[in-house]
Amino acid sequence: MSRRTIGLIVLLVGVVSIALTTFIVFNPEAPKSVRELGKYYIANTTRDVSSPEAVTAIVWDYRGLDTIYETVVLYMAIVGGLAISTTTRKVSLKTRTGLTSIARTGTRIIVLLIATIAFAIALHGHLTPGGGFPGGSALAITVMLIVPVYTLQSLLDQGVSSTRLIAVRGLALTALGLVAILPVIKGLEAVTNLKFYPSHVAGMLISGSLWLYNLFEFLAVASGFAAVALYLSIPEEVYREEIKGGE
Amino acid sequence: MEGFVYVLFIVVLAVNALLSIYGIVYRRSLVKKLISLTILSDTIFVSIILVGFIFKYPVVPPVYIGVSGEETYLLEHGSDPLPQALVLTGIVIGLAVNALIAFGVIQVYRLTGTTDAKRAIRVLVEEVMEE
Amino acid sequence: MIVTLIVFTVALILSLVFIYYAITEKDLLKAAVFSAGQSVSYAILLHTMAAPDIAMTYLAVSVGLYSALLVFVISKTERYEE
Amino acid sequence: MLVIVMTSIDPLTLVLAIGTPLYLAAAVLYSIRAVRGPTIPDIILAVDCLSYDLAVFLSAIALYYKTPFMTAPPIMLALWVYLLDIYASKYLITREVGV
Amino acid sequence: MIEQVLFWTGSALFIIGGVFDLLGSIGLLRFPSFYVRLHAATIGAIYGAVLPLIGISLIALGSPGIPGNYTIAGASFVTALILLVVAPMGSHVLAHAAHKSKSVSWKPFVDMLEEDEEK
Repeated sequence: MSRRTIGLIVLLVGVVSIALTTFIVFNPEAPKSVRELGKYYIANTTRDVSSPEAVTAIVWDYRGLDTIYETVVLYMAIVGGLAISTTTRKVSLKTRTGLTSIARTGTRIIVLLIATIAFAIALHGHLTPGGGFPGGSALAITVMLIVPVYTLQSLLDQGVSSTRLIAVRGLALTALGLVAILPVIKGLEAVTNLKFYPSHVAGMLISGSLWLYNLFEFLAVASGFAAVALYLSIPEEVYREEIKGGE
Repeated sequence: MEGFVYVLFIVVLAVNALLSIYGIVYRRSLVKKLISLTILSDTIFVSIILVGFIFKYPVVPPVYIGVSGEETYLLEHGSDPLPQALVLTGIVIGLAVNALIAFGVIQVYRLTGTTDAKRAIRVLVEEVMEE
Repeated sequence: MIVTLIVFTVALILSLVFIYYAITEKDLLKAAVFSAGQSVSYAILLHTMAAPDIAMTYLAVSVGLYSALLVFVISKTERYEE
Repeated sequence: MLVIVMTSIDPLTLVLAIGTPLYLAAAVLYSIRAVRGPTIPDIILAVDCLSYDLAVFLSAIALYYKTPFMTAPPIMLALWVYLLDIYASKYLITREVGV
Repeated sequence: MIEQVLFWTGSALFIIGGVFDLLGSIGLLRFPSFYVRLHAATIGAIYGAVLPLIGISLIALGSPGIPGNYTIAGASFVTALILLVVAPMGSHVLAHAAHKSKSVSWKPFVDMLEEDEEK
């Protein structure tokens, strides 16, 4: 046995023995009921926010301001990353290898399924678990899958460029901010929900601003991570030429 | 039995966090530091969710279906929504910050030709001294 | 309840093993794959703790986007740590 | 209705209690191959099998907790489990992922 | 009556799938080389994941006491279909990469694929 395996066995035995000693000596009780604050949120979410989903209600209504500022942090981090690795050269790749035709066909089916499920998760976020964050990350995975299987150049040929993605992202963030600020014109506080937005539209429950927030957050997260994927997949030769040309 | 698994949960999460802190501090490769950093943040997210979990048989997510008499059932058997809501944004923000760090690591490799933290600093210092 | 407790124990041990090998591995591509295994075992913990929102977000971010990001970083830098 | 479901002793728990140890034993054996595997394809193959195994497992837990809201995570896990395969293969073949 | 039949058929599929999964994992652990292990991995993926997922959807159809049991049944069936597409594709891509990059050491008597590609 190598030293790593012996270290792992020592670690496992140590962990189990520490847990056993603590359990025998102190005999702690596992928690059996939710704390009072959690019970408040569970009991009042349908009345306060008119959303059956307590988590989305907390994310976008009870603590909505918090989430909007975190979205700004997300925007800053992605813009900072893209600013570090920017290039002035136009990217065009001559060789396109891609993967085998079996992988291409399968990926076409899977990408369609991922896009469908991402939209379903994002637009149903106020009724079932899900929302803008998981849906947006799921949609970004389609771009992440297309890049190695069909190559970066095929995406660029289809018109999916990083400048356009960043534009979509900026528009989505602006819309998110507008949804947050719009109640001010009627003299209400920013990020108010049910006093300004209707809870039902055409007989369907949209839980006020929750549906809008989920939609715009979905677009913002998806386009941001897709832009990161496109920047990461630019071959290293482009940057090497840029550094050489600059000197 | 529940108590033992609860203690084991806490001990294993603590050991995971210690292992990843070892990776962040003592490993010299910047990519290994990045991997350890994500493992640390994931461990912290799981331990936050553990705060809101209750050790009962049917535990359900805090979502209403529309069945009669459901509110008492959810109050009795639902998990705590507050830690879940706090972690939900944190995961995505964590990925964005890690992407920023990844771009930084790639840029360091382009400038110095290495991802070893100490050697990269040495290369940069030598370049400054030559000028 | 007993099924939940068994699942917790096995998933915790799996996560500990994967994290130990991810931290001590010299080949960074192997470390990235072990990190993906750790993500899967944490995802089953989160799902069993009745947090499907978090499990979905975590699966999308950590199993999907994060492993792709790591392979990108490794392909643009070097594969072995000395 | 829910209270009636809770109080009756159902055969579902019995089936799951027989079935789950098999899957967990398989998961442990897969992870042994994952940590022992000499080359990268071996490790990725073992992690893939572990993920397929756990996709079954997540569905079984949704059935065990008797809630319809926990069915989306196994679908998502199954959808992009093979992303790591594609990235690692592309890296092994061409060293550069985007071309 | 039909519910009982569905429930017990699904349970049988679930437990048989567990046995197949265990067999596949033993094969993955015991077989000597990567290309042989692909065979065991296929057993673990198709018989050990697709079959029990169909079993779970049958169990959910056969137990009407669970709220939203049709959702569980449909989602499990969709997961089974997705795995049926994804698992062979992942193995194919991995085997292709292993053969192209020669990162797996093996001593075949004859390598037809390499001979074909050299032509």
